[in-house]
Amino acid sequence: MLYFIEQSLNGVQLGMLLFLLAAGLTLIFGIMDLVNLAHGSLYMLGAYFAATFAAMTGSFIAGALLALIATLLVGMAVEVIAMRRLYGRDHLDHVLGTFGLILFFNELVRLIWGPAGMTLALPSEMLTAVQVLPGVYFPLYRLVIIVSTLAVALLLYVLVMRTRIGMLIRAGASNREMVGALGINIKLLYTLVFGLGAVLAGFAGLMQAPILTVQIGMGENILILAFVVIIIGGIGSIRGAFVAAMLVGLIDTVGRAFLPDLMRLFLSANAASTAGPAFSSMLIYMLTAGILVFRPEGLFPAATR
Amino acid sequence: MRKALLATAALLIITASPAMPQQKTIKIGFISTFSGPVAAIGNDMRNSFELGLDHNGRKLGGLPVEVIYEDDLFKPEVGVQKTQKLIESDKVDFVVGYIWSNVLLASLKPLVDSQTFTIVTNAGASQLAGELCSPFVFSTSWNNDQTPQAVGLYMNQKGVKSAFLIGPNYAAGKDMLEGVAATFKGQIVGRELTRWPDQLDFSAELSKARAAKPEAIFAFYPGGAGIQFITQYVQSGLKGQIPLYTAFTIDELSLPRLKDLALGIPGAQEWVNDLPNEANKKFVADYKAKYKSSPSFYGAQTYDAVGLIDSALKAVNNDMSKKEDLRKALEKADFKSVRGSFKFGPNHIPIQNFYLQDVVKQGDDYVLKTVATIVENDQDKHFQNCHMK
Amino acid sequence: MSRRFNTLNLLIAGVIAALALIPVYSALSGYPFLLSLFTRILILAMAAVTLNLIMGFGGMVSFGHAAYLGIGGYAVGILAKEGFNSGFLQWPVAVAASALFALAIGALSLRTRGVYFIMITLAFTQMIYYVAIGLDRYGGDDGMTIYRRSQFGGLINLSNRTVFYYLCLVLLLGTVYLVYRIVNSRFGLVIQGSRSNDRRMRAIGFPPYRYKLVCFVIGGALCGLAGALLANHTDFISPALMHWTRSGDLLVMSVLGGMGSVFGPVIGAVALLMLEETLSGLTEYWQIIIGPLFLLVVLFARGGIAGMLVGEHRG
Amino acid sequence: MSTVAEALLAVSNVETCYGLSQVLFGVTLAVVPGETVTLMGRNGMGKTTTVRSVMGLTPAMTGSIRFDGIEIRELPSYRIAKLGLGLVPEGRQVFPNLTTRENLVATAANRRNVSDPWTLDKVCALFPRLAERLMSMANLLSGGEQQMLAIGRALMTNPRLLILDEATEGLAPLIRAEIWQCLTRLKAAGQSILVIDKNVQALIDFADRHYVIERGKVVWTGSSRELAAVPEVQHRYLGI
Repeated sequence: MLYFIEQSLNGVQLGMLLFLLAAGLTLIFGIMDLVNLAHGSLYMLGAYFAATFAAMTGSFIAGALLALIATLLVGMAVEVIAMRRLYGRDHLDHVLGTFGLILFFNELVRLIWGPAGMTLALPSEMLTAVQVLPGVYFPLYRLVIIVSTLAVALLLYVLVMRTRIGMLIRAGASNREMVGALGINIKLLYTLVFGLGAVLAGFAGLMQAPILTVQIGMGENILILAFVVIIIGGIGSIRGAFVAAMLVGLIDTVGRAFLPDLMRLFLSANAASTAGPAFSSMLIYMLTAGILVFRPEGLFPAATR
Repeated sequence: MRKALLATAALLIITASPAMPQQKTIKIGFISTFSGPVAAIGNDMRNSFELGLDHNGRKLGGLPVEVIYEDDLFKPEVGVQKTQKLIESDKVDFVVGYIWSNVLLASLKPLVDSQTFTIVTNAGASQLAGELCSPFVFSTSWNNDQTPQAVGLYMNQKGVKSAFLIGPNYAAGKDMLEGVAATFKGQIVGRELTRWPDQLDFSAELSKARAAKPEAIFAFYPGGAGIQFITQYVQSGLKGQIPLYTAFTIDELSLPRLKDLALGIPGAQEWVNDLPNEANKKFVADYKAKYKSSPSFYGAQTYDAVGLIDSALKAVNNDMSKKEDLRKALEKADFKSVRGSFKFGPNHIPIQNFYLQDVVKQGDDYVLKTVATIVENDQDKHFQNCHMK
Repeated sequence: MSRRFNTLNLLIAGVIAALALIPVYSALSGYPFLLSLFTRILILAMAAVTLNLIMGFGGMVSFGHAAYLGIGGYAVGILAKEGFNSGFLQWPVAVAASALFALAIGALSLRTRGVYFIMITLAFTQMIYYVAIGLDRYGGDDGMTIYRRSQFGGLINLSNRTVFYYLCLVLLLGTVYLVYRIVNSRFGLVIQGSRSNDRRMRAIGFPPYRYKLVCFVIGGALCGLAGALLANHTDFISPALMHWTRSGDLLVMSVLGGMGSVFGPVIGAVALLMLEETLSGLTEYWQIIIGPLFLLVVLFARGGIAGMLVGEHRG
Repeated sequence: MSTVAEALLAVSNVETCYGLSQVLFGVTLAVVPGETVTLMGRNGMGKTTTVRSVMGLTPAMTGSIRFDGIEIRELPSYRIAKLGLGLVPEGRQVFPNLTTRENLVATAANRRNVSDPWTLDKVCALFPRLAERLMSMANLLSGGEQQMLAIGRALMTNPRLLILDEATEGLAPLIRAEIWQCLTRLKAAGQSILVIDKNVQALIDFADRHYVIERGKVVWTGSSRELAAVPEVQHRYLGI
């Protein structure tokens, strides 16, 4: 039983990471109706910036903060240079345009940081496990990820629901022209929203950096999962993204932990270890297909459109 | 009208690249991984190969050498594409390299079909030692399960009663876990294969290992993945509770980044930097002088490939067309290996000793030391199913 | 009107002539790699043409068309591993399996609209991608070598590179002609009609869902054949055949070539893959150029290369 | 016709097209500070297009639009609004996914720090029905309430010129009367207003001057008294 709790905590941690990515994606998609495949590249850049600045300043926290600022600037630059011309175009153009950006960013990172990839060393005090419950050990750093992501989720909720910027963002989503006619520079607002999306992706990247190596193309696999999350959750709905992220995180991790044992009953050890993780990944896509068939607009279809 | 002719003409120009000039050099195609978390391995192999050529006056069999390095990006489908390019487009005389068993297996057909002499300097796929052995393919490394078998023997010597095995889910990973299971006398309480190469988060597997309460854990994770595994092994607090045994995970490349995390984790290897023979002393000393870091077994195996090719070319005085004589010369392998004595089995896989290595802290840097010889003149157990006797 | 069509038809004739001459040219220049490069271009062009049938004419943006390349390839690979090397069995199975998969996911996906359709096709392809990774017997993530190409009982010897090249060329032109006939048939007109105005089509009595599904299945099945060819060409299959970035490449070829014309994607495939080959020869960082190029194509070359030549752009 | 110089808003022979079809063929009108002016005409004559051109939503091709002496024809709509033009658009267009209070507060501003700016309380005083509905989502409000909200939202930007496009369109007579009453109070407070509407009688009692537009051109202009004296103009151009 304790083992199940430990695995569910791992699932929650993956869910948190997915939420960070999905929140950025669904915010940008909900507001600007823009499919941004390059969101994974911003995740990668966040990790690279954090690794570089942490090495420079010698402190994890300073590295993280500088990384967030750098990712914000890159995000806004990308919006002004490339994304702004894509508004109003159909989604195929978005997919292709941002697909090109992925190739560009991967190669740019290789040019600047070289092919080998980097590591982001954790401060030594993080290198311990915490006894969350009697007999249940959980790495301290992963708790930090869960807690900090919850904080970000709260911050995001307050920003969108309680502040004027949040009101303008939601208003812009439903009637962009009218917000302009009331004296708000909607173009600038969109740049800020895109920058916010980039920061969320960068934050997810730098939080994940110490657990995975920072390498080119690290954003692409997780990007597909993030898209799955916003589709299940309902595009444009941050609440939906949170629920769906938890769902996907738990299914993937618990699936990866228990399916191989389950399959070992009727498959050889090796075959089970191969089929197990593959099947748990498939589970997520079956879930997606299943939900879309019955709820073509996701669980919490955004009310705005 | 004008635009259409222009487009067709452009099409033909692109394809009109010049025909290959035939000048007398030895062309070597080198396939390894130079990107991602395992790039350090590829770079170590390239450095050692270049060092070997320097020691040989940039010549093989007396002829100038041209080396074409290709990055397999860690993926079998890219490896096979680059292999085909080296054979058909660059028309190389030898292909050297291959870190990963899955990339090697994918590239075997084009290599054997084109009868290109290949020196595998790391990948030890069991199929290469067994049914897929070929007169044109030689290995200067080992077969995947020889090293873990040595670790299994060592765990028996230490009186370990039960073990939990963890490894990456690709050809070498499965071979490694098979290897330990073959020689380990105790009970295997768990066996986990993780998704390779993208899964570097082992929290689920480590929790499962803790739950199984084994007396020891065996793990195999090469390159950057090894650093991740050991970091997370320490992070989860398992280090004090359950001892860890490894193969190909702690080496001169990962040690500088693992530092004291690696202390007290033994491993087995067919080459360690302090082997007492002349060739090895020169290799290690010159490598440190030139590259300011110490070589790993990946490098040592690649350095030997230079000596092997040079000795064979001299025996047939560079006549690449005499394939049969070149094969016999390569099989004789009369060159000074950094491992001391070096001889091939009938399936072109080396027969060699395996040593126990441990991490020792000298001053403020960490070094791998030979502690004991686990097994001598060990031969892989697949050579019977190879058609070459 | 005639001047513009003349340009595009001339380019098509020029491209076909050039493709026909490649083996001769490659033999003369002693540069065999060229033959295998262009064989791959022909096969991927065929896949792009089948995608264009679904996307360019059917209006269904499938972000998972590489699934059929994978299914076709694995059909050949699995049958070869189990000892069935006859092409007469492998290729029909490849086409049938792709058609079945297309029917299954098409029936479900066509219930969604717009970006949800793009995402659900992506999700289904990721699903079959992980199935391939899970197939431990057929190499799982490491892929599997095919030791004997499809045998056609002495009729066609696929191991002969030139014969295989011309077979691919014939099949490509056959596919283009088939798609051309479909698009201009009554069925094709209904498909194009429902692309622009779904409601209007329903109003005059055509069930667009069923027409679109049939079109989706035809596209998938034909692409399965391209998958079988690809497996024979590379003598190796791996889940990477259907990685989502492969689907992205097919999308680019279709749009770059020009979705408005049946032959457009062939031009797109030749242009993209030639560009990749020459650029990667010049610099290791060639993707820094190709990436932004996709963006520029999307922003400015509305009709793709074919569109520009026909002057659709200037129209 | 007041001289153009001290006019708050001066539109002179403006032409606007939607794509290839031209709608305005040289519209000229002016509003003097503190004055209430109407723009009347049958449907499709270019009333809303004139408003959209003034607000920069559908930029005019030629002609000049000056506000407080500044040429605004080429400016983006947010810069025009910032100068002090408050738009109550046709169809109200409140933000459905925001609460009533959020609709009012989101775009509120006091750019010219007017001494006694519009506040939430002042708007609620003007429109008591809004006071009870502050917390409910805007899409749950009735047509009349949404109209009041749209007017309140524009007022919260403290505009120098309030533009109302079909402000009483489709409302019940009782609600319509309430709206006119509020507008009259605004006029009394010195707010300059440009009203686009159809019920001529209400406009005659309420506004100072009128423009009548026919097929994209101003065909008649004059004071309320003069308009009352020319029923044939009302009949021919306004279909009464």
